[in-house]
Amino acid sequence: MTGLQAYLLLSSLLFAIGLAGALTRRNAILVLIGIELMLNAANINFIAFWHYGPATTYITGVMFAIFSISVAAAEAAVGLAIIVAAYRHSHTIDLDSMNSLKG
Amino acid sequence: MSISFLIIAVLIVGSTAAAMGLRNPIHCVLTLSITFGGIAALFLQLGAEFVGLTQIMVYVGAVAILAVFAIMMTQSRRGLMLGTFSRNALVGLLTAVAVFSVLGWAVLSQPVAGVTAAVSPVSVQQIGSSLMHEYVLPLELIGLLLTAALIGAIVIAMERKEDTE
Amino acid sequence: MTWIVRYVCLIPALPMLAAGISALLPQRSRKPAAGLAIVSMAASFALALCAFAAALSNPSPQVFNFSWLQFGDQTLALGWLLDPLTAVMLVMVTFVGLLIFIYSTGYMEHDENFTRFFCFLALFAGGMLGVIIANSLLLLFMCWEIVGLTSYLLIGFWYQNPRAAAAAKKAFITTRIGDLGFLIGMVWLYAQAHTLLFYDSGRGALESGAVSHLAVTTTIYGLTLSSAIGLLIFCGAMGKSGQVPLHVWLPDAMEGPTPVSALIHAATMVAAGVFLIARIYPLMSAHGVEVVTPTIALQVVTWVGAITALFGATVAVAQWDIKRILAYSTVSQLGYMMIGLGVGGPAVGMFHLITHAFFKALLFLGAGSVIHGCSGEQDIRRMGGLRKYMPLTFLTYGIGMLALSGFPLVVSGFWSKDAILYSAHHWSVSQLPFYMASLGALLTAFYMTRQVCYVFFGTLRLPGHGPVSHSEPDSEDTRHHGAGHPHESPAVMTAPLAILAFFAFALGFLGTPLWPWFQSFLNGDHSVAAEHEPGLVATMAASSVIALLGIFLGWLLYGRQSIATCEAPDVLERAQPQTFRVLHQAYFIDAIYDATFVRLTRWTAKLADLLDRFLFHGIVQAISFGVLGLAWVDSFVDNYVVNFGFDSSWRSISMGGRAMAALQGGRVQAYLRYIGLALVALVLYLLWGVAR
Amino acid sequence: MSSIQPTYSQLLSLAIPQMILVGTALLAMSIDLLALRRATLSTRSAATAILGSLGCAAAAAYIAIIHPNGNLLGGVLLGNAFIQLLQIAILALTIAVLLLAAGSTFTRHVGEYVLLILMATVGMLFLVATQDLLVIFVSIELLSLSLYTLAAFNKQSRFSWEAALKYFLFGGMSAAFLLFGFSLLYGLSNSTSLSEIGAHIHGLSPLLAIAIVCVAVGLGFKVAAAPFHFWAPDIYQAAPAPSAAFIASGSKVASFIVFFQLASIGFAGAQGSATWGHFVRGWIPVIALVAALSMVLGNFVAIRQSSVRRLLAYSAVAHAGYMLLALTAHTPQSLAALVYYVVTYSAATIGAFAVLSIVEAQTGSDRIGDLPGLSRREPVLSFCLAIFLLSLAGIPPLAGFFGKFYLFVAALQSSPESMPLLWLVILAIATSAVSLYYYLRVLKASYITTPESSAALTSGRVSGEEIPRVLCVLLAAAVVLLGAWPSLLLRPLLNALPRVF
Repeated sequence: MTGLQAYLLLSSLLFAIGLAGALTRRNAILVLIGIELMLNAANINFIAFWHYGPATTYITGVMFAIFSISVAAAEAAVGLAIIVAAYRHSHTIDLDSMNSLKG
Repeated sequence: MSISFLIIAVLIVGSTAAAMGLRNPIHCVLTLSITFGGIAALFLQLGAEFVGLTQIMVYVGAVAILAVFAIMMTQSRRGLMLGTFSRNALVGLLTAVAVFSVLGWAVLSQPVAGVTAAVSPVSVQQIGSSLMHEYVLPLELIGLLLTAALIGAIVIAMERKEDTE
Repeated sequence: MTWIVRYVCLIPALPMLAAGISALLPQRSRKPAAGLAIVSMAASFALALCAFAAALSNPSPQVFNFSWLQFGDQTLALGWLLDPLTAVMLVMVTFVGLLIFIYSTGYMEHDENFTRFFCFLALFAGGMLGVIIANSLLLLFMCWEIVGLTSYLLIGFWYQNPRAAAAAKKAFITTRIGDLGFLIGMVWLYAQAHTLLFYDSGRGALESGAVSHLAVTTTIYGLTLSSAIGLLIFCGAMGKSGQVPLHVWLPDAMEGPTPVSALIHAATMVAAGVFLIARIYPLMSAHGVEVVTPTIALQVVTWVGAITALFGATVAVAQWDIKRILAYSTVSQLGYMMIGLGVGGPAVGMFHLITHAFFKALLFLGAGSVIHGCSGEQDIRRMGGLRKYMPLTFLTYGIGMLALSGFPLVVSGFWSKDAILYSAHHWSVSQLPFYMASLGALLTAFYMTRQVCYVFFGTLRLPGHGPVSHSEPDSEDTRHHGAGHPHESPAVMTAPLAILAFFAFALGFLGTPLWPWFQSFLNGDHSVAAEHEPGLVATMAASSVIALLGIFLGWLLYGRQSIATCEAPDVLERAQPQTFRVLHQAYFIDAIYDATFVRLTRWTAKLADLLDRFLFHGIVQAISFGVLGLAWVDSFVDNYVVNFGFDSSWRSISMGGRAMAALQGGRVQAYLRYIGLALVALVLYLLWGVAR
Repeated sequence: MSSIQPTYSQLLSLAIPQMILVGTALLAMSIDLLALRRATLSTRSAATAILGSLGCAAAAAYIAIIHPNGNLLGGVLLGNAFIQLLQIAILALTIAVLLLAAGSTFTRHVGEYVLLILMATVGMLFLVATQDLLVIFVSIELLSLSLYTLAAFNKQSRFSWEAALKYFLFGGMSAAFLLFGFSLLYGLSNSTSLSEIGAHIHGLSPLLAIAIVCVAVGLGFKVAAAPFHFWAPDIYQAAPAPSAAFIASGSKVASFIVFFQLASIGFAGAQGSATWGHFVRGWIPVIALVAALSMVLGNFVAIRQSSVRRLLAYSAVAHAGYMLLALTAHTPQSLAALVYYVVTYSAATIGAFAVLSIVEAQTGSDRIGDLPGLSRREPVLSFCLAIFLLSLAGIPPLAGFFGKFYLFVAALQSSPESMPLLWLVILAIATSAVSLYYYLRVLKASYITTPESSAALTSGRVSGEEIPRVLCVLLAAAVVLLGAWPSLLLRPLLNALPRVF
């Protein structure tokens, strides 16, 4: 296993744990956090690929990571706003009980 | 593969697993901060100092705090403690395991060696000048995105009497 | 007269315009809507006559094409054409349509949705006429779809009746199955020939260049491309023209108002499939490298037609509903048209199409008149003796029945059916379709006689205050006349009957073997010469015998059964005319001969009766059991295999829909799981065998 | 990204339409907050929406007159005839959505609502004009975040919240997959430019396979292809009508274009083939499978719906399947067919939502069972609805039919000898035959069935619906016009195409 593969494996594991959290938690906030972890996993990929890339003078990977962190923050803000507002309406953020739309 | 990497990796995986598995949401967010810190350390180790610092500022400083606020706001009223895991959580877990096996298999079966050249840490000046040159368009876009997200979040979360009658 | 080619497009445009205007009229403006539809149809008829005259003077296809849009490096052109085929159909559709429009004003008089009815009817006529004039398969398909759409709307016109709603659904879906093949064939043709125009001064898809290219290219199973595409398009024709096994919708479609049945499901729309095959006949009959005289496509057409012809005829024998008998008979006759196309070419098939359109419209309108007169009753067992109450209807219906049965020499149906049988007899592939068609012809005469016996002869069996089984919307009308006697329909309904009856007679003389004007016109050569071909007279004789035998058998069987059930005084006359006549003469004319002749006649009668009962009756009974058994089996197959298969497959589609809708269970994390699972599945699919 | 220094003037010239929109957005919000404080809600929403549409019109006029051309930094931002056309189409659809919003009273934050719609439009305009992963990602997120918020704007409805939350969680996860895929693409090519990535990819490697599937997930979510469609029925049903129409229309145009570019340029080295029985692994069979699943699932589930909006959602899934057919063909002709299809589809969908929003304002329901009487009560509206639905069903001579026809012909002509996509075309035609059935159910309800009560026959006009009414008629006219003269859109499209490929 090369160094790059180790980083990729770590990011895959992080991605999968985030996914597992998003798929299993009832609390909508923790589902959102799981998604944030998945975004972080992608960032690890970017930095690792940049680090092991042919020329580190091209900082594309670094820039992509910076931008994706900003995007993730904005997403978290919007997501938490939606969750809080939904709670104010229905007094729950339990995803299992949110099933009135179906079919 | 260095020892430091191993330590950081174990830290990240352990704290992430805890963040996704603990019962109390507040504890989850606290362990999550450890994860974010670990990832920042990973970035530092790889020579991307600025990204590491951004990571700490944005995730630990903003996202985690926001999440704590949100958890407190959504749990006080009825004192209702949510059941931790949803129905069919096992299926979700198995799905995640399957995704990981596929990803892991792909990573391990492809020999991506990478070039282990001498790493020149990227300087803040370099990043700043790139942001003003090659990356000026994404920068503008991010600005718009943050504006839109800010206004949207405020409108949504704003509580007005006539809105929630 | 070439100006007419440019303005042929007005013929469908006028009814469509009328439909558009009447769609915007309020529901209560009944007279304007009907007037608009009839005037537009009359104008179209006049134009169609002009077009016909133009086609007479110049029988080669005249086209008006225009480039419609640029697509890639190709131009997609649309256009219309005028050739004998178009001209004949135009005149037929506008004329029959006009008559039916007029008839409808009487039939639908009491319907609250009168205006909408005429809107749909005019839209339908426009679509149908569009199919006829189209010089592009694309334009044809567009109009074809409009026709299908309006057919759906009209069958389901009395949507309160759940059977009508179900029938509309069934018609729609069944024809769509056929259209599926049509569309694939069309796209394939476009991909191969790069044009969808039929005639385009040498470059059209039906002209020698493209056809010869398509005919030499072979695809799977040694099928030539032209045959393969032709067969796909034939799927569409099968759906529209009710060929087995896509016929299921046609009998059910009788739930619509009777004028609709007459116009759509007897005269025009169902004929569109036959017309389509006649239109693309050059494609269907294109020879490959090795010359097989009947191409595979035409052989399939013939066999499907033969099966349909026999099938429809046998099923019709076992029906009680007056319109369903006619519906199955339509199925059967469409089969004949297909046989005609397959074995004899467009002229033979189209001739039967035209004559059939007239006499079947006549029969349907006559049936409508009967139903109207009997206050919505459709069961022939509860009719009887109507010829007294509705003499005009009876007369015209009788003519229609003779035409359909192929009564020798005088009616049009005889000549057109004879032409088909003759061609089938000389088909080089097999004699079997000929025998199937002959048997079908026998049965046709048989069941039509049976129906007429039931409806018009005997005593009135209409229950005075019985429940009205059919939900005709004119319930007020029902209350008015329900308790009283059946009544003759108003003149606005009987006049079209009389006109149609005239044509049911007269049209036949356009295509007799002695003077085959129709055939030569359609084939484009003007040598109106009598053809003396071998076996012509023999076939004519055979088909005469078949028709007469059928009528005779029908009379024999159903005359007898009615005696047993009815005690009316004129039963005997109807059942055994010879015996009765003999008795009558003896009784009535001279008492002197009483002692001798009456006794003798009585003995004769008794003998005849005995013979009849034990010998002749036995034979007839055996035949009838055979026929009825066959009919029952067919009916069974139709109801429980074809229909059931259809219904259950529809149900399973619906079930599948429900099962898939169940995926949408409302829990977001289940949805998120599907993303993960899809990722795993797709990646595994991609990596299977790669990562080694 | 290469290190060529960008000239700001070049960037400026290419991004002026977007800037006009941003300026209009801020202006609309500030006018709403400052000048219109005392005005009634309907005045405010009409004023801001019309201001927003004027901004869009100005941006479109700029594009139409100036024809901004250029190529910034090797594909970061492009301008050519094709992109100009797409941008004008997107702006036109946005104007339609804004006019639909002009009559709405579901929120008090009308200025912010218009601002977010315009921000999302800016995201779309960038999305179709770029061939760079980073810009694609950020633009998609700008679009998505605006759409999440727009979907949650109705504060009165609990369903609206639930749908918005589900939409957000689904979208967030798709974005995570998309970003993961992008990171792998970056790793494989060390570049974010699509053409560079295409040049680095030779054959299918395991990581590339994951990247392809992740991209399919992320963009499959945006275009609502099965099995990434689960958010769509809820959003279509519960979101405010303008939001739902916006999500169903303009967003789809942009997403399909970027999907097409990513697949055909970025994955050029790993095409594969979807010939029946001879699948070769690559991105084409993946898209083909998603397309087939979408067609089948969308059409069959739509049969069972009783809410017209949900029905539209499932039919949208089916339409996404048809449009993915154009991706699998990936020829210039199929791109033209795709654009024609998605634009006419969007117009018809916005129209259907416009009709539904008026009907809902009157009756409070969008169920098929509550439609009877519409044709007597609102003859013009129900006629427009008929045109939109028949166009969606692909009935000639409406625009939807020609969209389908071109699409299928283009798919078959991608290689006329072997016709590898014949099975998919046959499936598309077969399932679209099913689709006509459920569209007709809606039409039958509004046209033929008589209502239970006579109350359904009396017109209950609600104030503030004049603009949506006009919009319905305009869109219906557009659908008919584009169907009768497809060259109106096709000729400029085809003229613009050669410069892309």
